[in-house]
Amino acid sequence: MSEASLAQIEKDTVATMAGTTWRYWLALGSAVALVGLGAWAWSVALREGLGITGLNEPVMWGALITTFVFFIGVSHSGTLVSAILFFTRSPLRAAIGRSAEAMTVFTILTAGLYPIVHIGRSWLFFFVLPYPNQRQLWMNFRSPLTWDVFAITSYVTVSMLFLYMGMLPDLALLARQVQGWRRPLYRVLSLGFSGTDGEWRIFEKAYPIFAGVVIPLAVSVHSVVSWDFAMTLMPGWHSAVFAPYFVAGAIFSGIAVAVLLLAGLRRGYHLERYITPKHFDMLAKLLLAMSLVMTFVYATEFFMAFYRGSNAEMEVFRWRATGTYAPVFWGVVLSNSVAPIALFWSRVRNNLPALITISVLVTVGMWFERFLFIVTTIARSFVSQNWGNYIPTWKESFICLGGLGWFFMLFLVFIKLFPCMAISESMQSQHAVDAAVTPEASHA
Amino acid sequence: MPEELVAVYADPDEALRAVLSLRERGVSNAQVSSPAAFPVVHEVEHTGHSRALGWVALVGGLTGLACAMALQVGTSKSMGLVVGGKPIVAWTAFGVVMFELTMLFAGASNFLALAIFSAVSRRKVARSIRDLVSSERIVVTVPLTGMEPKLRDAARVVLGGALAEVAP
Amino acid sequence: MPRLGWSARRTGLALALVAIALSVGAFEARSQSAAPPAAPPAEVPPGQPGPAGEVPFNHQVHAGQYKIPCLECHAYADKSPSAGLPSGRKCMGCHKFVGKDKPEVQILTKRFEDGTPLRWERVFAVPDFIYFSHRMHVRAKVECKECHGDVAAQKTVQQEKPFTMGQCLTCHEARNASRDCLVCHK
Amino acid sequence: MKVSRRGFLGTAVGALGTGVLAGCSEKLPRYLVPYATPPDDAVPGLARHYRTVCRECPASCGATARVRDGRAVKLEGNPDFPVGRGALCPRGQAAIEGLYAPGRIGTPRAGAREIDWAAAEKLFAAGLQRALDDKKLVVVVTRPETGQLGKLFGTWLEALGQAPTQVVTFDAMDRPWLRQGQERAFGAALTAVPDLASAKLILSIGDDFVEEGSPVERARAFADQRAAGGKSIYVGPRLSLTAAAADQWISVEPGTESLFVLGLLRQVVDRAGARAGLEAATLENLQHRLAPFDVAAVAARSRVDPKKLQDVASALLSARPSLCLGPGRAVAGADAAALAETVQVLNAVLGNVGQTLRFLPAAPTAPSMELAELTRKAGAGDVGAVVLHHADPAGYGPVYSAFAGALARVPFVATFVNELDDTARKAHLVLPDNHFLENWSDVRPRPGVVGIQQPVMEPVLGTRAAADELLAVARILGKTTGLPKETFGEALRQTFQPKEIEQGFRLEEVAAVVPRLSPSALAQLPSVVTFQGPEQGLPLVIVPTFRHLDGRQPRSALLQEIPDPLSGFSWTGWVEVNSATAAPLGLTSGDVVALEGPGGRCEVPAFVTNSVRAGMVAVPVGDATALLASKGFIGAGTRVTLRRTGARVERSKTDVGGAKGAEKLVRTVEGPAGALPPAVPLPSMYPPVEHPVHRWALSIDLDRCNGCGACTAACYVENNLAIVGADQVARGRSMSWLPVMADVDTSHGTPEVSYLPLGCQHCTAAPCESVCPTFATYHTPEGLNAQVYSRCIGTRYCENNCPYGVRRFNFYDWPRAPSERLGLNPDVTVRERGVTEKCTLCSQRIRTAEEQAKFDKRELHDGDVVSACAAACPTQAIVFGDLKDPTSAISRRAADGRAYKLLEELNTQPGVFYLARRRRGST
Repeated sequence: MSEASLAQIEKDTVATMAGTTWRYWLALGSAVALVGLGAWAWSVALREGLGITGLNEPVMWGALITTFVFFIGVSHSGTLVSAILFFTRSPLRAAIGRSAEAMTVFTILTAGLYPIVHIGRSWLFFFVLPYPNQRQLWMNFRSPLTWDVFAITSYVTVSMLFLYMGMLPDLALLARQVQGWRRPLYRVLSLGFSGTDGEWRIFEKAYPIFAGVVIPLAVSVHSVVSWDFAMTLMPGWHSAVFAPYFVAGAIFSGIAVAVLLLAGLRRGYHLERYITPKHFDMLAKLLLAMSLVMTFVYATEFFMAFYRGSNAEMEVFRWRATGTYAPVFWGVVLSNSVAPIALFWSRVRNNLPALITISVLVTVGMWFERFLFIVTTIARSFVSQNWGNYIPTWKESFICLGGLGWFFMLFLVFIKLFPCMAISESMQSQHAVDAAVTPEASHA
Repeated sequence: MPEELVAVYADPDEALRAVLSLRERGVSNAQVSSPAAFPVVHEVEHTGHSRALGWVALVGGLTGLACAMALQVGTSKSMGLVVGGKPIVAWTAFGVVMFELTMLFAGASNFLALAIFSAVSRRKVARSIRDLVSSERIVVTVPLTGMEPKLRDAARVVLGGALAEVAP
Repeated sequence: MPRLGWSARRTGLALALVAIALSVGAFEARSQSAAPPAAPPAEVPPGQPGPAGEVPFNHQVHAGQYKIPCLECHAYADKSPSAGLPSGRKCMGCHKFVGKDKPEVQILTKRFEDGTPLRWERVFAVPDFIYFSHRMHVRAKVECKECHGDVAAQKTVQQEKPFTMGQCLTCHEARNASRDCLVCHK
Repeated sequence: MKVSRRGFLGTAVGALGTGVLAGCSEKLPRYLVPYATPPDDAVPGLARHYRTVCRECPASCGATARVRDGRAVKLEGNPDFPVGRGALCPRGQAAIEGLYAPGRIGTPRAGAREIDWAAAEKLFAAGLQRALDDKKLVVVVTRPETGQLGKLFGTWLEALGQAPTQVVTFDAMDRPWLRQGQERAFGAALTAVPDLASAKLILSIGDDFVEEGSPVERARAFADQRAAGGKSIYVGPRLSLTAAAADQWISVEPGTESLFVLGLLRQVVDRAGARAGLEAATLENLQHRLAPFDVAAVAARSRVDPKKLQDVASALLSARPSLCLGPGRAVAGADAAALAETVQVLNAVLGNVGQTLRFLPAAPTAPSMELAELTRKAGAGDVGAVVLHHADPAGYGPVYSAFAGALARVPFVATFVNELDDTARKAHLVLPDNHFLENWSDVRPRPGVVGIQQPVMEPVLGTRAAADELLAVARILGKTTGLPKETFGEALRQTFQPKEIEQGFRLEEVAAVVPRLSPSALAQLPSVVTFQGPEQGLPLVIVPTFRHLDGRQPRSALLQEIPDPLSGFSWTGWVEVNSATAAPLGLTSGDVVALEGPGGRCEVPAFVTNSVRAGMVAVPVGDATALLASKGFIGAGTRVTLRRTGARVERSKTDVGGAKGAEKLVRTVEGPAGALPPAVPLPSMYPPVEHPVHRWALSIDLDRCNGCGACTAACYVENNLAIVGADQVARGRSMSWLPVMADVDTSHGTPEVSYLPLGCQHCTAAPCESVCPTFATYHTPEGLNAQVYSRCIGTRYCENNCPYGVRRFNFYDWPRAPSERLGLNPDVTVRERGVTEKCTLCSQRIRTAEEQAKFDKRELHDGDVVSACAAACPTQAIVFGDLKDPTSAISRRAADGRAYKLLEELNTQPGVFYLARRRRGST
């Protein structure tokens, strides 16, 4: 990376926004197509009712909620990782922070759709928002779903600001570099930021504070989502381990997705110079660590079920491992606990294709892991006369895929409009590196 | 239009050296505009509200907390329905939203503070000069108005070759 | 799978969801029409003068000029949940003698002799999921006009106050009547 | 009282008007339609109640119809009427659904062509005229009509110049062998009135009296008998509802029941014959007849454990008075009469006659014609016209195919029906009769009891009363001698006092008789092998079901929707195969098998279970595919072969509580006096919830519940529950608010089945409430767990957090035919798609009662509010009431030692509590 001059950095980054290859259009096109598919499936659900899903009594939550939890999970690592790297003053942050934050924002924006899609009367979803009304009736603040509403809206707002804040210097820079319609856009968005020493002082003071706000928020949000389940009294849900378990799972899946996105960007925009094996190595280690945590959590769950000795709970876990969904369960174990072990070897960590394969496994694995614990519990709760089963329908899975398309669509549009790497930050760290190699440059 | 010296450097380190030597010669009011937070920006003496930022965030956070409490207690009492055998005002349950809003308001206020304070602080530098800044142009300005001649000369010498003409 | 009807309104709303999210306040008003039972008949939007049914019945004359008390014709309001409309026979009670020359009355007479009942346009409506008992409100000394407006002054009756939950609640609060949901929601 | 006062509008504007007055459809109608001339005492918006009689089966229980704005919306029992005593079985509950069924026809049909009534009458008259001209017979075939209508048929035939005896009573469910048995045993035609309640021990020889005969009455009496500490033994091949409710189920090899009974009788005669107070001759005759049936012989031939035989004998001898019933359909072989006689002899020897088994002189029945005779005559071409009245022999498969064939040779066949049945499809003239809720009639369920069936509303469709049509056609033919001048209804009404009509019945004094056992009893012993037919194949037993009786048409969609608690099947019949029998065939529950036998062939899903004896199969009569076979075989034992077809029928719910790791919902106590350990109140973080005025609650006595499902059906009708259809039920989307769960306990050898109606538990600390983000569900000050539909956005979070799994979700806007809308209960809204619903404890009934009490300026008394399920329950297992009222029936129950709450350890503090089932072990 040392050969990149400051100007080079700027040039390369701007390049990612300038040239639009057919590959980009293909990607965007397919993303939009997926969105269309999802939208159609949802319109059917709206016209006919949720009967088009595989849901039934007792399994009232299925693929849609799974997708919601999954995307919330993915969202987490982005902001979290970026903030943590910031506090550890890691030189790696400059290259990957931006896209990680963007990933966060867009995954939440995706996740946020699913509760609305999932409820029986989507057109009344605003009943859960706090607004003055003639009914004198607001929402129930004892309900974890209400907590969700607040947690997620706060988190998405703060994440957006975090992303935006970090982008201010770049916007200012771009506003002076680019021509055409973008120029006024960036000028307005940059809020007049122009890099005077005074602004830099304020910026460098404000940013840490913000990062400090983001981290606990990120942790809280997934804890809250976990409480959607932990606060019930259902066997297999009602458990104190859920909050940390969800946060860990969130970071786990988030990192996997981050790896995939970065690999994509690196390939697509020839950013090999900036997104280096060192980054992937770091992420791989993190992935491995999280995988170990998850494995531990799985083990804990089963142990607790056995240790607590509640009939219903033991049954849930017995069935999870041996019942209808046993193949899914063991598949999940394979992808989330076994596969990542390979990352102990640096040769695997530094072998991008291998890392990507594992990340894909983990991403898919985490979706099914959410699916498992949601479905197995309600399909197998206290009253055996009510035990049931659940298989998603095609339309249902289309809606889930639609979400994937929605996320990629937003992300692709973003990298077209905004720098996917922090320019000014890269320059700064680049300069720091140069200073380190030529000590006489910066004298006492 | 106050008279001032404007020097442009391609390399952050040169800018840094210039600023340092200016200071050696007693010229302490130099200002730097830079595309990134290079060390040089920390070397010019600085007066600003940056210290207030923390307090703003704190106050913001507390406001959020207060709003959350008011909202939850107020709305829960408005109809006063018993659910799950829990009390109408259930603080344990309200804790979550209180936390979320605290964080939200803290973050938001911090961001606003950033925007406003920077706007205030950047007034000292003319837009024409700020527009020069780019990855290869780090601008060092020394306002000359009200400066004794000795220092003016010193400044001229230091900035020497890097001096640029800025159209008023 | 059951036969299912397409509801343009709902789909419209659904597709507009994103826009809605931005203007919840505005959407809140729509919520009334979002829940089908709540929708008053499209033909008679609240606030519009109600059409007169088959016979252009004039409340101004009956209730205003001749001061006929409401309960005279809406005879069940004090003994049943539903107030009821005057039967053909009830109308004929007077119109056997009164205003026989008027064309409306002649229609009325004709229909009564055929034994086919008259059709009245609905002006006031509460949603299907709401239980409203006239007799309990009459018993609680709630004046008819408090909800139905000053009918005696209207040629053709029209809904002056909207029948919204807010209206009910404010009155229930003022009179310190129960605000338990199940009192009205069935 | 004039019928017209129940009319509310001309039928022309009827549909329009009713939509208005009910306001029950989602869309509010544009127009309001008042009466042209109001009935003198009808107040719109207030319910009226009319006493009448349920005609869904020959039992004829008393009924009370609730009528809102001119439309019957609910049918309940008549507490004063001796038959039924205030309860109604599922069929009775579903009667309302039949009244508004889309399948009903409103206009007469000539063949497939719809014609108006004038044309129909002309056609009818012509048909009869031709028969008379040709000097051919005119015959009436009717369902059992024990009242004046039955007589009218005779008079009508007489007026036509025919013999009044040309009336055939057709009842596929009739059990003639019981009458014949009595006659043989006592040498006189008698009507038996068993008094189950006061019997210390009931021995049922395959008699499913809970399902058949007079179900409501018997079920109630049986429950009372159990409650009083009485014991019961059921001898039969299958664990029927009756068997499940009994204390002991003895399953002997099909066909050897007679041996068992004879062996038993021998024991009893040997040990107590002398003290039985029989004439010497009679006793001697018995001893002589029974000589071959000593324990050893019987045991050897029937492979019954001799010990068991002796035990039952001792039990019978020690518990006096006892009561022996049967044989029922399940064990009724070729000569069921002989077996019935044996059972009666057993009763006589045990001294039950006059004690628990009272006899009345048989009701004087007008001389009539047998179906066989009609078949013969029709076949011979002597019959010119047949008038069927709610009789559908052709629909009963092979057994009656001969008659169906003969009927085809009759030149003119007219039939009175509500919906098209198989016979009607072949008839020349179909005349739509009024539904029994629209008709005048009277019934005599047994001597001394006259039920008055009065119309409770104007006909929904353009139907007319069958009797009036007969009169009309007689007038056209000018042959009216002896026939009433006015309508049949008018004539009938005049024979009763207004007071009697008000109360819905008249009682007449009938002296009971105490018959002596005839000296020549047991002249003909029951043969032992009752199953004729090819030796290969499995004995088939056809058993009646509470829901579908003999499966007669029209079958109620509602009753088909409700799954059978034990087998889990709905919308289809099934064949019960013992697991031992199923194993070699590789059958599992749900596999469709082809049943083939002399009676016919049909394909039904198999239910692999140990509630039916190995080496045989049982088909509950009833629905759809099973119908053909089952009806065909009624009463006639036969053998069938089983073959897998490869097809499958899925059931949504399959577990019956036996599953390992499942929480046990049904708790039991040992012995009549047993009690549960007292529940310890669990600690809570929160202060207890106060209920200032009332705390509505429900209690269900599992010792009384026999799983009949009347509560479920009543709930469907009262609360406008949607019928979602076979496919959706299989997907687990049934909307039932109060499904009856089965719980099979096999830990004591023979399976012990308990039934448990599981609805919303109305918890004080309800898990569903706190998780709802919109306050759509909350706890009312009166203790209800309320669901506010208009506030529900359908997150279904509540359903996930309900440990009892009782909340239902509207996956679609369930379709309803326009006529069905008329039957909706106006006090309950129709839930739209996307909304969660569940049991409301009939909050509409509470609201109405409270309003009435307030309006009348009085306190609410215990019994003012009764939930639909509690009102329906034949055995009074369900009691509804206010726990805040210490004197209320439910408060007394709450104090019972058997009271417990489901999943108590979760501390949800339910408002619904159960009384544990009593185990009495074996005799």
